[in-house]
Amino acid sequence: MHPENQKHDFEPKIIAFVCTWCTYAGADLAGTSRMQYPANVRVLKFPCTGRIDPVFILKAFQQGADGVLVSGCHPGDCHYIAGNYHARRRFAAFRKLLEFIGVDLGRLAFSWVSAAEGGKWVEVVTDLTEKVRAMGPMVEFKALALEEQWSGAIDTPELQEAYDAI
Amino acid sequence: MSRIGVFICHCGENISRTVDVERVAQEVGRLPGVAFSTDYKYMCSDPGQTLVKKAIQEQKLSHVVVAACSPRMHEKTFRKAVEAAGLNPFLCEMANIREHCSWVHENREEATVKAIDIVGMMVERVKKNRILPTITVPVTKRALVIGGGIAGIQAALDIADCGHEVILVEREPSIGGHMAQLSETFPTLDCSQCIMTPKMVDVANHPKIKLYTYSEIELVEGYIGNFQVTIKKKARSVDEDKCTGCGVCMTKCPQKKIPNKFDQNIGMRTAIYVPFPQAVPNTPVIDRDNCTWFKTGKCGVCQKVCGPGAIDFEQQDTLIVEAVGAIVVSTGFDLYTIAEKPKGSPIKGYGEFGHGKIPDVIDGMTFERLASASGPTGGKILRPSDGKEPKQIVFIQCVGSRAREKGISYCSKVCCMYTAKHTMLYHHKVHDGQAYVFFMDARTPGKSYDEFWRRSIEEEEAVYIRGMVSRLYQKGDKIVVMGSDISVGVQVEIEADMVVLATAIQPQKGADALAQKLGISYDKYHFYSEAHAKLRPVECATAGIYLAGACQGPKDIPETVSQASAAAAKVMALFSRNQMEREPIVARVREAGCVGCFACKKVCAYGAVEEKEIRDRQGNLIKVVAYVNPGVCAGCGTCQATCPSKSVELDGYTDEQIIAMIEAL
Amino acid sequence: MGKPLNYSYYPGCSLHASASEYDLSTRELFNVLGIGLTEVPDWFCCGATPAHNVDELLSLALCAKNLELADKVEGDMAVACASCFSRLKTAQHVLGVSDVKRTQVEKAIDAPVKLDSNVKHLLEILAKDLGLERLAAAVNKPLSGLKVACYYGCLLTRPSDVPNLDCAEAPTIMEKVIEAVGAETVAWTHRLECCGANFTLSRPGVVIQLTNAVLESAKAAGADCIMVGCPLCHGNLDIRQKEIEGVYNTSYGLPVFYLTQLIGISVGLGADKLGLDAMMVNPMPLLKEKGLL
Amino acid sequence: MIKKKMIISQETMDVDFVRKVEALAGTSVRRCFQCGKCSAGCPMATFMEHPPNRIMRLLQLGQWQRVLAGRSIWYCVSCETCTTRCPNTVDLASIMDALRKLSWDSDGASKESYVQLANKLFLQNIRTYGRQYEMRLAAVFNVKSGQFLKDLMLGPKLIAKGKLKMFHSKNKNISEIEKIFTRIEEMRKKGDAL
Repeated sequence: MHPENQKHDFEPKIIAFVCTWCTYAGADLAGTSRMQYPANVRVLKFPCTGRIDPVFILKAFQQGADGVLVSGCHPGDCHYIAGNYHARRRFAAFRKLLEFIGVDLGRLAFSWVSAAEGGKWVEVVTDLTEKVRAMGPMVEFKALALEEQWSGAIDTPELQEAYDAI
Repeated sequence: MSRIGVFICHCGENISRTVDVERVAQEVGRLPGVAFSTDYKYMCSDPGQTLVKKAIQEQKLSHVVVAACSPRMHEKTFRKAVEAAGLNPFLCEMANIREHCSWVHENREEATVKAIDIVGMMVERVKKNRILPTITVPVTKRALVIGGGIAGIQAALDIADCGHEVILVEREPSIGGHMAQLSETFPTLDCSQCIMTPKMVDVANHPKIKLYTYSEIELVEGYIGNFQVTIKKKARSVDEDKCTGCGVCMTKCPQKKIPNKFDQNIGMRTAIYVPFPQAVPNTPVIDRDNCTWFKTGKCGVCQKVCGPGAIDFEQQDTLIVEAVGAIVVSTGFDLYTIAEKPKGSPIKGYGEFGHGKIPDVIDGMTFERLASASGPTGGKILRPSDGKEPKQIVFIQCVGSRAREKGISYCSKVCCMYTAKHTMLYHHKVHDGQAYVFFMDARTPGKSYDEFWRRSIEEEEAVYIRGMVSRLYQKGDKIVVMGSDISVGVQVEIEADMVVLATAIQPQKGADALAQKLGISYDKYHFYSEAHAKLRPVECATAGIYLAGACQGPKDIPETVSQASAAAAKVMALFSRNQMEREPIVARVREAGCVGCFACKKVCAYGAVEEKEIRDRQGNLIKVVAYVNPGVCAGCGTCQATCPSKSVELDGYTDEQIIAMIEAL
Repeated sequence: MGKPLNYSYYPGCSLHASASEYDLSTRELFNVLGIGLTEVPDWFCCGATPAHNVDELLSLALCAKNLELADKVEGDMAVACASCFSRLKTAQHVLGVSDVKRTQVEKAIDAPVKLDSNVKHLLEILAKDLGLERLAAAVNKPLSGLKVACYYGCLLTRPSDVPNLDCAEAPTIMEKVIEAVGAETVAWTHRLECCGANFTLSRPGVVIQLTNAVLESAKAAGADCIMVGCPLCHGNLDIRQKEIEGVYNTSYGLPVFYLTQLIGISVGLGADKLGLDAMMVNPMPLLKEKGLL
Repeated sequence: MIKKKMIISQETMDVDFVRKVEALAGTSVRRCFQCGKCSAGCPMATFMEHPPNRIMRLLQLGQWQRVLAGRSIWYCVSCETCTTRCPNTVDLASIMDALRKLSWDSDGASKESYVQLANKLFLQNIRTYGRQYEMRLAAVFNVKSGQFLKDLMLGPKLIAKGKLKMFHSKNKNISEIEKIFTRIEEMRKKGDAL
């Protein structure tokens, strides 16, 4: 059976941050080649992975994304010479941080997909979607957001004490 | 409050087949800020564009979102239309619901929901778009051509004939490229040298062409209209101004047994050499790896015999910077080799054909040198192993090409024709010999091409065998060819005297490294990518850089020449203007927030970030901040993601815009 | 000296019968070289060619079962027979790429499939794990003057991405190993051509024709003997040699050694420890002539 | 030999059969572009009525009856030369395995009998003994194939050399082999495996 036609209980929300020169073009190629992949992904286009601020990833998780994909040109192929190298370094550090705050790193994928790799785009998107589907919804940040709302008031003596001490 | 207009395209049925476009228009129409929303069969058509323009005027729209194909396809089209209606073009965005939605999903419900999301994202984004003024830059009317084969020569001559200066850079000591190596050319069998060398001389004599041979591109900076190119001129060890090209040095050089690459290593040359007699320039080069002087410090015969005193052992590599407005890349091809490949290379050699260790198994280019009147055998077909004339010769097509097992799946396009030519040349030269060709199918589209192939069979008596060869091995002084004839359905064995392999055409070695210097993209084989396969076949996606010849994909001579002239025409169109507009996607610094840490400067690959002093009225220095030169900035945005105080912003991709999109989900 | 080498040893069915000299010489040689071999307890037949020929699932299940059994013994898996080696490697390859087949096999053997163990042919152990230098150091009777035709046959190297022993079209591992113990090797055309393998039972006529071509090529190249790493190749080249000579009215007289027998001679093992008497083409005259026994 | 005309239509091209072959072999049939390199290097091609490339062609056309009726698939010796050299990375050796299996299942589709008999006996031996019992294999094969005198002279020599064992010891864990066989049979009965 075609994976598209299968019904699932949980449809994860996947956000993809891609560069315009390689991965966006690769995703276009998947389209012109009429390849098929799960409809869960929403693509945001950037000039270069170098432009992608880790804050965007946090923001995406906060907005209810269950998985985030960051994809750009292969190392050495950056349209802007070296943007993807800077991105790679930045995200290597960022992953550690995410791990530290307790986000399952399986929800965050990095890949290199060139303009010629429509098939790889399909593979990467399908893999991440299925992986995240198996992991279930992302609850960590949603809970945090909720907590954020009601903890606005200082309603315990301990908190008041801590607040005064600052 | 913004008044956004949303235009949903059916793209014939390409989108509407899987996406319920009417529902998308309805739902998006309800979003805050959307004043108008509609769908239409072909939004990019003239009536479609008119619809957009009319809506902008009648509905007093402030922003536009067109939901259709990829922005890579039609963003320019719609931004132009929006501009014509009086809006700033950067207030128009495209939502890609074709390549990223209707074409990749089958389920109508899912695709429609996704399309609504995509359009919704773009609606939120466009609200935050700002008016961006176009940036104009001056155009330097000089062109750089990289690679001096027939493609580069043609492009250089065309541009120069139009009155513009051209800088032609060639890696080898002479221009001419592979075409200079060929014996005769299909389908007319005219001699390659006879048609090639006059053009080479034209290049040398053209007042508008500056020729750098034995030189390579070191660095490319800048952008369309304003490139700075650093060229490394390798030490020739011969002063080009003094040398008269008399050639005495070469006759006296004691090192005479160096395999000549131009002759596919079957002919020999001296250590001081020109690759072939008709070389342009006719100035020799000293091959320092093989020269006795450079190896031992003794000899110097060439220096002693050189009348004008042109030999200069002390010469160094020099770097030259040239300013150009456009670049034509014409670096050509290289031949696949059946030899074992180094570990890590995706391309495998042919162990079943002996990994290049059977001496009389040669490639097509080597056969060209054997057949060439100016080649190492004077045009006689002789075996490299023992110099005997082969009486049974086997040609094998598609070696490397169309072999995904070896790492190459494309067709090399020219082999069918040149092998047919080889059988003819062989038949003309060895009257009592027999040529056999193992092939899968003959690909001969082109004017007079199929007739040429048929002639090789019907008149020149080549025996074509439909089927591939499994293995070649040496048995005595014969080469056993284990093949099959699939038309008959039997195995075929031929004891051949010589085997010629039509090996695949690949991009030049180092094509990827050059592409990285130029900032142009290439495919997995390292062929350079054109901006659009059909409509922009000679332009790179990087503005101001054009492609000609086999560096973009396998091509024969007529096609290469056509593309070279086309690339030249593109360059001339660019040079017809004094100023040109460029996309205003550049970074800007918010000076109030900048603390002058210059992290942005460190990550900028273009050197676009400068230091700017801010002084008070008395002239006292307040602080030093970053400044982005909009002429140099390429718009990658790495600086913005790096800036710790969020004081630099990339126009068109601001944090505000991105966050708006994420929040729309 | 590096760390001690220890392997789980999978001899395969032939080594317990028609190729018993291969088994004997392997154990003796490895003993001399200080390489530990522990036989996989209660190993089963790998299914060989007949199983995968008509029932891939059975073939994969048998191999998976053996891999599971071998897992209980410490060390990588040492395999002597080229056919067993090929089957085990193929099973690892197929079960690694196909989830469907892996699930089926797990049901069939009622156990999880273990794919991480290293399956190694004896050649690999000698050439890479022990290393040619250490092998050469163990030699006390170099095979000088002995011209060996190394016969790879089919299954040691093919297809390219499965056994990963050496290049499928231009392998050198056998030559390197036997040159390390002092022998000469000959360049010949049929070292990778098929001998007919298990058709020896069902279609001996085919085997005679194919094996003859192999023997003819080795002889033409001036070889004194042939070296193999596969009991099936050995069976066809050695046991059927006399018959082939009769059919083609010729004489080859080429002794066919297992690699462990030849290397065994070079480290000073005697004929009785190498099972030389089990060979159908008598190697004694050749070995005496070369001063090796 | 009379060759029947091939009537090609969606009905006569059995796509399901081809899909089954592809599933078993884990390789694509359509990928073959008929270069004939497999046939050129096949050691057994001269014994086959359809050379390997033609087997692929017939499969592409869904004409499995023509493939299975012949002896070609049973003359494949699994040397893997075709798979190794195929420019399109078609695993033809595995396709041959799949075809033999499907022929085997359809019971006697091919006229070839010796190879099938040898295979059958070989597998029976594994089921009974856990390991191969060469003496019994050869003897039973000769009896069943009616070639009582085949390799008659060879047998005693081999026994003398210790190459044929008269007796064979069973594995201690022999029940496990039987379980593997029955589990596979059950899976097939339930349709969980091809």
